[in-house]
Amino acid sequence: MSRSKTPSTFHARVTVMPRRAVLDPQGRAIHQALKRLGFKQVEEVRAGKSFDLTLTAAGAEAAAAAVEEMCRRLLANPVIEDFAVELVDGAGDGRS
Amino acid sequence: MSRSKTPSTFHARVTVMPRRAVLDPQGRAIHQALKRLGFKQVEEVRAGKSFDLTLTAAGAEAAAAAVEEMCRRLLANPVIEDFAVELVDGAGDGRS
Amino acid sequence: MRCGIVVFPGSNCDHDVYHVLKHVLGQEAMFLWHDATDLKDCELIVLPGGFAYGDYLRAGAMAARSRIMSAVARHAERGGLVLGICNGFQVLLEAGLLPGAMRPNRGLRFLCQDVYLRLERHDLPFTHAYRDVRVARMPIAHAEGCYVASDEELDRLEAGGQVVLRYGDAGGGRGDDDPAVNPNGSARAIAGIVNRQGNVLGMMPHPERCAEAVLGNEDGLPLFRGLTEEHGRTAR
Amino acid sequence: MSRRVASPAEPAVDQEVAAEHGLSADEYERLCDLLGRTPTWTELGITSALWSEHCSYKSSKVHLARFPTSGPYVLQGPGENAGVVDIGHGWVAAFKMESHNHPSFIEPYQGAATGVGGILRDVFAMGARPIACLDSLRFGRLEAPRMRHLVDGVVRGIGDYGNCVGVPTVGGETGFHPSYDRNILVNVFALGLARRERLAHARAAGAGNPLLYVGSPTGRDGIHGATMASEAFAADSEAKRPTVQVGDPFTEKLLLEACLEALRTGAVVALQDMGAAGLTSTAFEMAARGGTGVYLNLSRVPLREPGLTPYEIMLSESQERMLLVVERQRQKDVEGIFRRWGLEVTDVGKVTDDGRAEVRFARRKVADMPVQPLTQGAPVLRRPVRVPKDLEERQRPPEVPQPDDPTAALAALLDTPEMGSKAWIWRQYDHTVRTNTVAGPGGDAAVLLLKGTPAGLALTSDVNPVYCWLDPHRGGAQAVAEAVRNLACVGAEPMALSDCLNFGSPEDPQIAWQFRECVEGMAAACRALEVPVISGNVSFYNQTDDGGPGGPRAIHPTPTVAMVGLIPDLASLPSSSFTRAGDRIVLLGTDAGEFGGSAYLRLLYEVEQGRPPAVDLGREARLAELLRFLAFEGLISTAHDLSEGGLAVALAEACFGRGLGAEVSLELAPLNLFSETQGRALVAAPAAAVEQVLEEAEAYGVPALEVGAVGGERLRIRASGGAVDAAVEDLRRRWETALPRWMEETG
Ligand SMILES: Nc1ncnc2c1ncn2[C@@H]1O[C@H](COP(=O)(O)OP(=O)(O)O)[C@@H](O)[C@H]1O
Ligand SMILES: [Mg+2]
Repeated sequence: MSRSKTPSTFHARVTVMPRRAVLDPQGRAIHQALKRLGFKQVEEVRAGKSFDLTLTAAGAEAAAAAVEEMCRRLLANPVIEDFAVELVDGAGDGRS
Repeated sequence: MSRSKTPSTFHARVTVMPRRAVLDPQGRAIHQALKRLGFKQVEEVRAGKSFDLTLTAAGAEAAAAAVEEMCRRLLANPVIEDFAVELVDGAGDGRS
Repeated sequence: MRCGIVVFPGSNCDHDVYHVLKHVLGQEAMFLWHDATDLKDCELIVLPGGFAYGDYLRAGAMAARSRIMSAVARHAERGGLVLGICNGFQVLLEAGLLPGAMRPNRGLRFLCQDVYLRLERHDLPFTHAYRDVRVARMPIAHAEGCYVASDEELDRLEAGGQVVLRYGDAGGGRGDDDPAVNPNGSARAIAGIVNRQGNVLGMMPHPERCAEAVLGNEDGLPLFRGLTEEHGRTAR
Repeated sequence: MSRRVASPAEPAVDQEVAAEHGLSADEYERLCDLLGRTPTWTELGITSALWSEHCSYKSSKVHLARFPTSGPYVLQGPGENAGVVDIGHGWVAAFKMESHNHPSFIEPYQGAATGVGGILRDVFAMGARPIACLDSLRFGRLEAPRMRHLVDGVVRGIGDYGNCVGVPTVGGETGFHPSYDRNILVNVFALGLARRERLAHARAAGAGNPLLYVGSPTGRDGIHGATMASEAFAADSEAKRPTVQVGDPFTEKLLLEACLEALRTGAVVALQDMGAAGLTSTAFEMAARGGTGVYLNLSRVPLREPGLTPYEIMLSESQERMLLVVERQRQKDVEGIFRRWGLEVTDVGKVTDDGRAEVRFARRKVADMPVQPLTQGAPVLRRPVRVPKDLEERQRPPEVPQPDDPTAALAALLDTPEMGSKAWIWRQYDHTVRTNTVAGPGGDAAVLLLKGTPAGLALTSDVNPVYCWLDPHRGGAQAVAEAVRNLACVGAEPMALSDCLNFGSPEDPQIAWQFRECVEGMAAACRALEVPVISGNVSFYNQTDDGGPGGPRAIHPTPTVAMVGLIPDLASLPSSSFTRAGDRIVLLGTDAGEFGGSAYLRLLYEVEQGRPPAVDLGREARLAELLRFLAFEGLISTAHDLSEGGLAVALAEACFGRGLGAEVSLELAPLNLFSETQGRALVAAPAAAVEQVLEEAEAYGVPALEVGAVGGERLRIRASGGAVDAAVEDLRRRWETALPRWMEETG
């Protein structure tokens, strides 16, 4: 009730990674492939997912909280994955 | 020849995203699913991949350059994808 | 004809292609290991279906960078015949031997079903044996078969007659937006393309799975027969 | 006598700790006697795994002994990684079915995927190249919490794994019932082919021969829950938590090719997958079968993460790992093959001749146990049984309402996910890879080509859990009889079966009774229909205590039967759908108006009551023989058995394949179109052959009646006092969309 900010647009990047102890066959295969290509300096590769979300929220905190909730409910599988949420500058589109 | 730094360990995070112009059925499906779960505030979702690499390099710049080369040669498909490389603090493991 | 079938780690239609070439058509068929540098004088190189390297990064991505692919590229450049089926097509795209890329099917699920194909050209070694057949029925079995390329690229392909196979309906009509006709959502319903010189074909459907009467469908047989016959004609 | 040399970091063992590991006081005492001392922590872990229900079959053994296990085709009965039949032409087929129920409920995608991985390894451990899978799935109501997520994940998991390895999933079954709301069932079957002389075994032999560990490194995957219960490990909980098993079908494919290639060298003495209870059961079982011993050096085992204890290494269930015994002189050759396929291979021990399993880690002996007493000597329990309190209530004859409108009743039945087409599922499975699939999913039985021969293999999986719940003896017999019937519809003679017996807790006497009755019903049918059981699996404890008043809720008894048959010649294979307008339709068998447990009562009136249809094994045998004869002689173009939903549903299904209608009339009440009396099938034959079909039926002692003809675009069934009359296309659309409507919701 006390909140009166007008909602604005936010960009969030979610990174979902297999948990440390969980087997990551993708990462392993990619590591091998990089080595075959001559990138011997690589010691480990973990492979995960990345999502860019555009959403409206009352403020940055609310946006981050909402995206974390989305991760818990859908974007990440808590049994085998960890996630991280990062709010990207509201104006930009957060991609290179 | 002139480089004499001892190589050290770096952590890099690579994010690979479908190009704007490219169809992203997965992002769309996730967007729909989020809306069904009640997250009506989401306006767009793009789905991509994320890789965490551990590698040794002579320095941060060399590490970043090597990872960018890996992206060009294997990790991203330039016809449909863009990539971004981010060096994560050398000491930490860069994950939440 | 000497036919080489490339075996990548994770190829799983290699034996099926071998069976058709060797036992159905009586050709000289052999397997070529992914890290070989030499194609053993094979005139036809087949990149078979399957999940090379598990398709773990993108379908075909890691296989496209394996050692044998430089030899395959040289073979193609010299005008040698190359056929990529399903995963093999994905490998050809990733290797840059054919333009464009593959994305996940429009429904985001693996699809194993029969499709109808419009044969858009009959003057290639791959298709001449179809003679006046305009529509063929073949199975598909893939998760990433949605062909994409830029509009300019697509126009170039069409203009150059490089679109060889297109998903269509049973009567040969088009229905590019209809999931029942174009199940993976390919741009312009493209199911198979050839390079400009006409000697490298990539296709998503599996002709080797419908090349024997006992399996209830022989629509794939003319493709292999044409390749081996064509050779017979030109070599003599 | 060896000194007791547990690592000082390991907790001491006493009876209380043993109890936390699930060992009874008796079992603990027995273990101490066998060792002549207190077991070490690692030894306790090993024992609790070997004597667990899953590995020892302690509650089921006495009952399973009733199955016939030999027959003219059987080369290898239960006891190896998979059973084997001789199919002639120099070929043998190895097959087995396994459950992955609990893991699939926790993590549906990985649980189902690793289920496929495990069963494929069981098959290629026999030296057989896997050529087909079946999956038998039981889900709860689609509206139950998480259920669509579970369905989606399980189907994707099975698909992605099998598709990647390149083994077609050619059939299966899918059911939905509230008894599985909290305990879904994922049963996966695999069959492989080998040349007869190349069959492999899992018997460790030849003292001094090295043990090679191949495949993925070991992590803390799926380690015995017992670790968690222990005080000692509570402190650093998160890091040491066992993790969900993740499947790696790519590594599996390499392992498959490398193992088959290694076997061709003749230098492999034995091999086995590291499945349930991991290295423990593999090492002990291989030594037990060979009458030898093993020496294991756990410090050599490749690890995925540092710091695993010997206990964890022995019990890890990390996937895509195999253990090989190879001839010492040819170790290098075999290792070379695995390396060429890009796989790690490590020498982790050797075969010994002292009948003991000696396990070392970091120069310390952590276990030293006699092999035979631990494997063969697992306790055998005779669990008390009791007839369920409410059995009489369950079996009370139900009231069976007449259908107001038979057409509407049929349409409503076909419109349920239970009766509707399962194509949404099997389209996600590659069922044509390997180019052997003559008839894939969608018919009565899948049919596979045996390349280079005129013969074919037929596969089916069947069980009706509602029948089993209402009358487990009948239900068990019915599952076997239906499988035989499904095979007969494609002209196949059954060679053997594998099963997956899914039940609640055997400690509940009412469930132990269900189990015994089901097994006896199956065994009776197996004997009468001459189908031996050559492999299988028991899955108990499929129940959940949600604190409700009735105690834990168990699943319906679900003894899944996967049966394999031989078709001598594929030249005259009948289809399960109508293929030609003008063909005459003949109904084989007679109706007795049986509705107990029927789809009609259950799906239209929510009544699950009464005795299920009787199973007359003599009649089933005659019907199957007749069907095989008709198929072999090429007299029929269509054969489809009558099962759930009765004649009306069978006719509708036969119309759907090619959209051909049928015109049928019978002297039956419309209600009886939905009766599920067993021992029936419908066939279609060209008009010219009908006389002969009827004569042959009479000769085989099977009642037969010509009831109509194939043709048109409508299904018309005229019964006494009512009729079904509907456009095939309308029925087909409902049947086809019933399941996808639930699964592909949008907006
Ligand atoms: N989970 C599944 N996987 C593969 N095929 C399936 C699955 N569920 C059902 N099917 C296929 O659908 C068809 C119908 O199944 P079902 O109704 O159980 O047949 P029936 O009553 O003849 O035993 C069968 O051909 C079966 O193989
Ligand atoms: Mg049937």
